[in-house]
Amino acid sequence: MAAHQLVNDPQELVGEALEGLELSQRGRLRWNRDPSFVIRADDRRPYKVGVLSGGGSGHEPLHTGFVGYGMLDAAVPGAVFASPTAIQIQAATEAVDDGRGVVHVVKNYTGDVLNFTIAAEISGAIRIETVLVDDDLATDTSVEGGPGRRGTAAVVAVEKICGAAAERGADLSTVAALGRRVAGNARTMSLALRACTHPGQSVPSFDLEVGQVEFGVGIHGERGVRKIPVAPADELVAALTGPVADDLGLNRGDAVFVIVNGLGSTHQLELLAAYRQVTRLLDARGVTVARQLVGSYVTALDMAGCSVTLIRADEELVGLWDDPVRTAALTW
Amino acid sequence: MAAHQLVNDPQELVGEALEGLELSQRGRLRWNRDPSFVIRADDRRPYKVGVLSGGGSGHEPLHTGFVGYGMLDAAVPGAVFASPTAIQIQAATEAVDDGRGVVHVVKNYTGDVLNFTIAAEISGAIRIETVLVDDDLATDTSVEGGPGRRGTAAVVAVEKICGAAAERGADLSTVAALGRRVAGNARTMSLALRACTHPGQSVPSFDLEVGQVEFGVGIHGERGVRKIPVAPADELVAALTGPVADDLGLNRGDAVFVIVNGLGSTHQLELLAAYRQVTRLLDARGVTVARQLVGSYVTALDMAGCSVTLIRADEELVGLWDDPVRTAALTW
Amino acid sequence: MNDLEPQAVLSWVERFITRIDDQVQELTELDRRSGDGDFGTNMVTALSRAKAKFSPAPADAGAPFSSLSTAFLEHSGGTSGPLFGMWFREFALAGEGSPAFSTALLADAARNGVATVRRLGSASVGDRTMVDAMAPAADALAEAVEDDVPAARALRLAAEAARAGADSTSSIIARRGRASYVGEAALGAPDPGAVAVALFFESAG
Amino acid sequence: MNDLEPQAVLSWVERFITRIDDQVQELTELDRRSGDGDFGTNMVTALSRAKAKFSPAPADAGAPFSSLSTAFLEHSGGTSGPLFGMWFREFALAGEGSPAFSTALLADAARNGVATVRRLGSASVGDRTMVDAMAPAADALAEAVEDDVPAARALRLAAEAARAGADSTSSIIARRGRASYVGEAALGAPDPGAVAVALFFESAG
Ligand SMILES: Nc1ncnc2c1ncn2[C@@H]1O[C@H](COP(=O)(O)OP(=O)(O)O)[C@@H](O)[C@H]1O
Ligand SMILES: Nc1ncnc2c1ncn2[C@@H]1O[C@H](COP(=O)(O)OP(=O)(O)O)[C@@H](O)[C@H]1O
Ligand SMILES: [Mg+2]
Ligand SMILES: [Mg+2]
Ligand SMILES: [Mg+2]
Ligand SMILES: [Mg+2]
Repeated sequence: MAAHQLVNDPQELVGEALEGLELSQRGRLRWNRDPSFVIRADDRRPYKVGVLSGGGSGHEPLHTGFVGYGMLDAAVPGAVFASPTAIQIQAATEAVDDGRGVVHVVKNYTGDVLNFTIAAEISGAIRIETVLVDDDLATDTSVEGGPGRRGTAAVVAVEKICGAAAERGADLSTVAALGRRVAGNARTMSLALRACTHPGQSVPSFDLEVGQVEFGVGIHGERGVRKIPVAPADELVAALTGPVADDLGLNRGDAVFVIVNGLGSTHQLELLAAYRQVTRLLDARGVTVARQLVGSYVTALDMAGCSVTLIRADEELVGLWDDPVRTAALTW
Repeated sequence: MAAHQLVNDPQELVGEALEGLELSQRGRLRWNRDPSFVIRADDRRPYKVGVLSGGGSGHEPLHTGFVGYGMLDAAVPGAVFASPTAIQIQAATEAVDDGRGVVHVVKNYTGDVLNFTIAAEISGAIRIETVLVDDDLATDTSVEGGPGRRGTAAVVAVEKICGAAAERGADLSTVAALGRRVAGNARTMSLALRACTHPGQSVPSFDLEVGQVEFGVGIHGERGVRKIPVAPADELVAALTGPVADDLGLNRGDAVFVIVNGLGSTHQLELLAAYRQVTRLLDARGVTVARQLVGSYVTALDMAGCSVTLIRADEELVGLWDDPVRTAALTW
Repeated sequence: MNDLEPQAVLSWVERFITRIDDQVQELTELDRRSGDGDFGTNMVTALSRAKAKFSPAPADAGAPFSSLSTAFLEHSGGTSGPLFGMWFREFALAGEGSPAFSTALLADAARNGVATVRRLGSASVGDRTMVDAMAPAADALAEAVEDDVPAARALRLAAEAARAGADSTSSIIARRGRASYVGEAALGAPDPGAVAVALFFESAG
Repeated sequence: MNDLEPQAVLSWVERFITRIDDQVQELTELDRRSGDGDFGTNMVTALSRAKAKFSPAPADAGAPFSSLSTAFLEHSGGTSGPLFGMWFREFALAGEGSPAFSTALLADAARNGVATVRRLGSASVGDRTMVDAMAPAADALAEAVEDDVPAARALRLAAEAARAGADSTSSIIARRGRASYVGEAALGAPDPGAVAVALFFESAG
């Protein structure tokens, strides 16, 4: 039996959680069992562009927790850390299409890209635009023909902005263009203080020696790009924020959205203290915070650690960010 | 340096987090630094009953995350797992009093009770009603003159209901009576799958052998009432839910509020799957779920584990539950 | 006229499933050498689902492939699942509405199939993937159309070409897929995806 | 007339702070035997804050106690902090607006003080707490009022009573506070809170 986990058969965990989600969001969400996807059950404005996302499970509240008014119309969950299938995505796409087309928000992973691409191809008459989210600076290796940067926490902002635009009645290409603007102006860097443990396993996905931090991790329990010594939080947060701000080429007077994201078991106290440090670092660069999210939005099971995401903000995007949203995990 | 933690000086963690909270909730919350309390900075309806709570830190989002429209007017944070001082509570009480009096929502711990009592005594002319929350069935030892049951996750419901009633304009004794009705009809049972680690420490607050679950824990990293063998989640959830339902004397046709609460690092997938099992167990008893919360609302730092809270619901309480709320951690 | 009628197509696909079932260990072992060892399971899971979907009296020549395609797309275990799903989809589309597969229809299917897989996987011949068996098989079928070879014999030529292509992967250092992580360590054994493609064509007759 | 004027009260309180500072190790050790070992630190932290608050020219006899009370209530480390805060608050209230502490005012303060602590802590005499020193001191002061004893001498009588009460806790098995968890293990050493109360009265002269 697995350590420190509340699981039955690990294979059943995702299905049981989706059942629990539906039960806990009665009247707001519906779980389509086969093929599996989660879809809005509220009074959805008719004839709007559909906004759909999905990916492996284990990142909750992403994506299912963001289904609702002003954000996603449906989310397609795969098994833990595994892409959903093309048939799931196709079925969800059909379910949310009103004839104005559907935006696919896809985190850049080979499996996700493959299955979303196939789903788009086999969805025939439905007009689909894909927004690829690839914010993870740790994977910015510029290898010719390589898989490119991974998609991580910035996906929340992409979903929020696309959802708001679709809710306002924007057309397919406008919604997609806004999503791409967010994704293209987003960079993230993450670190792990303890690896995650897969459901049913009793040991973490990797070992970290005492006094070591895994720098540049993704959200699937894989190792990062290098180990660095444990340091006071403010130093670690600076090590995340600096490269992100540099890569975006932020200048005095620029404004950003900030996401300080917990990877699973890092406490809200720590995330809030980390956010304070991010604001100080940005202050020192003359960069202002337009809006922010501080919490565990894109998790890697129970990994301890956090990520810092910066996204170049402009007036239009801030307006869309401020539009109302009503989902299980994000409401204003 | 502490393992898997993002901390600077552990003594500074709470203050840094409060600074981060204020920064991340600009225009909604204000952190009064000395004496320390967090207070609504939005346009608060004048001449309403004040609703105030507080307690040790390390339980976030409780209580600071529940300050805002429809819930708390202010929250008073102590050091990690330590009561706030009477002076802090008195200052916050004065800050939220409009002349219609203030309800103190107090979790039943010796230090909290002592300091809230003293604060009430030294607050002179302000009318104060105290609602004691003592839902933890694990401590229901009926020892004559003992400290009584601990207060745990039910406090969220008490704060929500009192906040809604106060927002509606109810008077002091009505708001307090509603809070007492919720608290009196609430029971909770909790289990830990891994102990929590105090800020700056490198080892958990207690050891759990592989294959053991600590049953009947509180929210301060203390051991529970007994160890039980690890079992499939559905069995563990049944072991929590059964005694709670029995103690409340729930009968066929009764309705309850359900809170499935994560203690820190238990993943939302697990909590949702646990909630599904709670609904099954209640179904089998003919008890209906009126409303529910599934998430990490009252944490014990990074403890792995969860609690199940049931609260007898009635039409009036459901109406108040449904009233709008806008706080950092709860919004609808 | 010895074009493949729906019933014959169904038998072909059923023989393919049996061959894969028989060789699941070997395929898994191949993926263990060059990948993560789940190829055999991924195949068998999809194929067992396909079996449940077959109509005993297929409506057209493409119908059995349609069930096969959907089963792979529904399962999607690993990279091979969606790629095989889209490959077989081209066979389903080629046979859609037709009473039988001619050599020309088979050549269309194989050409479109390998094009789709190459596009989706961004893999070329020589990258040590299933494409290394799919491409020569498609070429063989295209030649068979030129030479007016009947369908059954054309498929035997395709099988020989696919097998040769699969064998050739034993001496390729991978540039795509998981095998690219292990480099030279995979040398000496063929790519499991390519072997599965050879088994598919070999099951035709 | 040898009532205690504000300056004398301030000196008393300052001597008390010095005594506690000197004995922090012993008090900590006592709390280690029967509690969690933080009593000494809790006291010193509150008292060092009090020092910063003292006005060199207190406005009335109660003023130094008011600073003391606020320091304890602001700090609240552990159970003793708020209880001492409320105890000293009664001394502050008794002396409020008065030019000096008479025996009667001291007796009022001590009576109200112990009543407040008993109410807040739900502790009775014999429970092995600070109350075991506070109560006999209050009784001694009440008797001193009856006997028309002047303030300075009344405080010496109170100190003797408090010390005797503190000593008596050595043979009590605790029923309140953390010491109740350790039971007999604490026997043979006095309760640190009670000792601090004795030190307070002993610092008067
Ligand atoms: N980019 C690609 N294009 C075409 N085929 C590929 C590609 N990557 C892998 N493959 C094929 O997939 C096979 C492995 O499939 P499988 O084990 O199911 O996937 P995974 O590598 O995700 O575990 C390989 O043997 C190879 O033939
Ligand atoms: N219920 C009570 N009523 C009165 N005094 C108490 C009570 N509980 C504890 N005390 C006093 O508090 C002292 C311990 O104080 P301290 O070490 O600061 O608190 P804690 O036990 O919370 O660590 C004890 O020596 C005792 O005199
Ligand atoms: Mg594989
Ligand atoms: Mg695989
Ligand atoms: Mg102590
Ligand atoms: Mg203590």
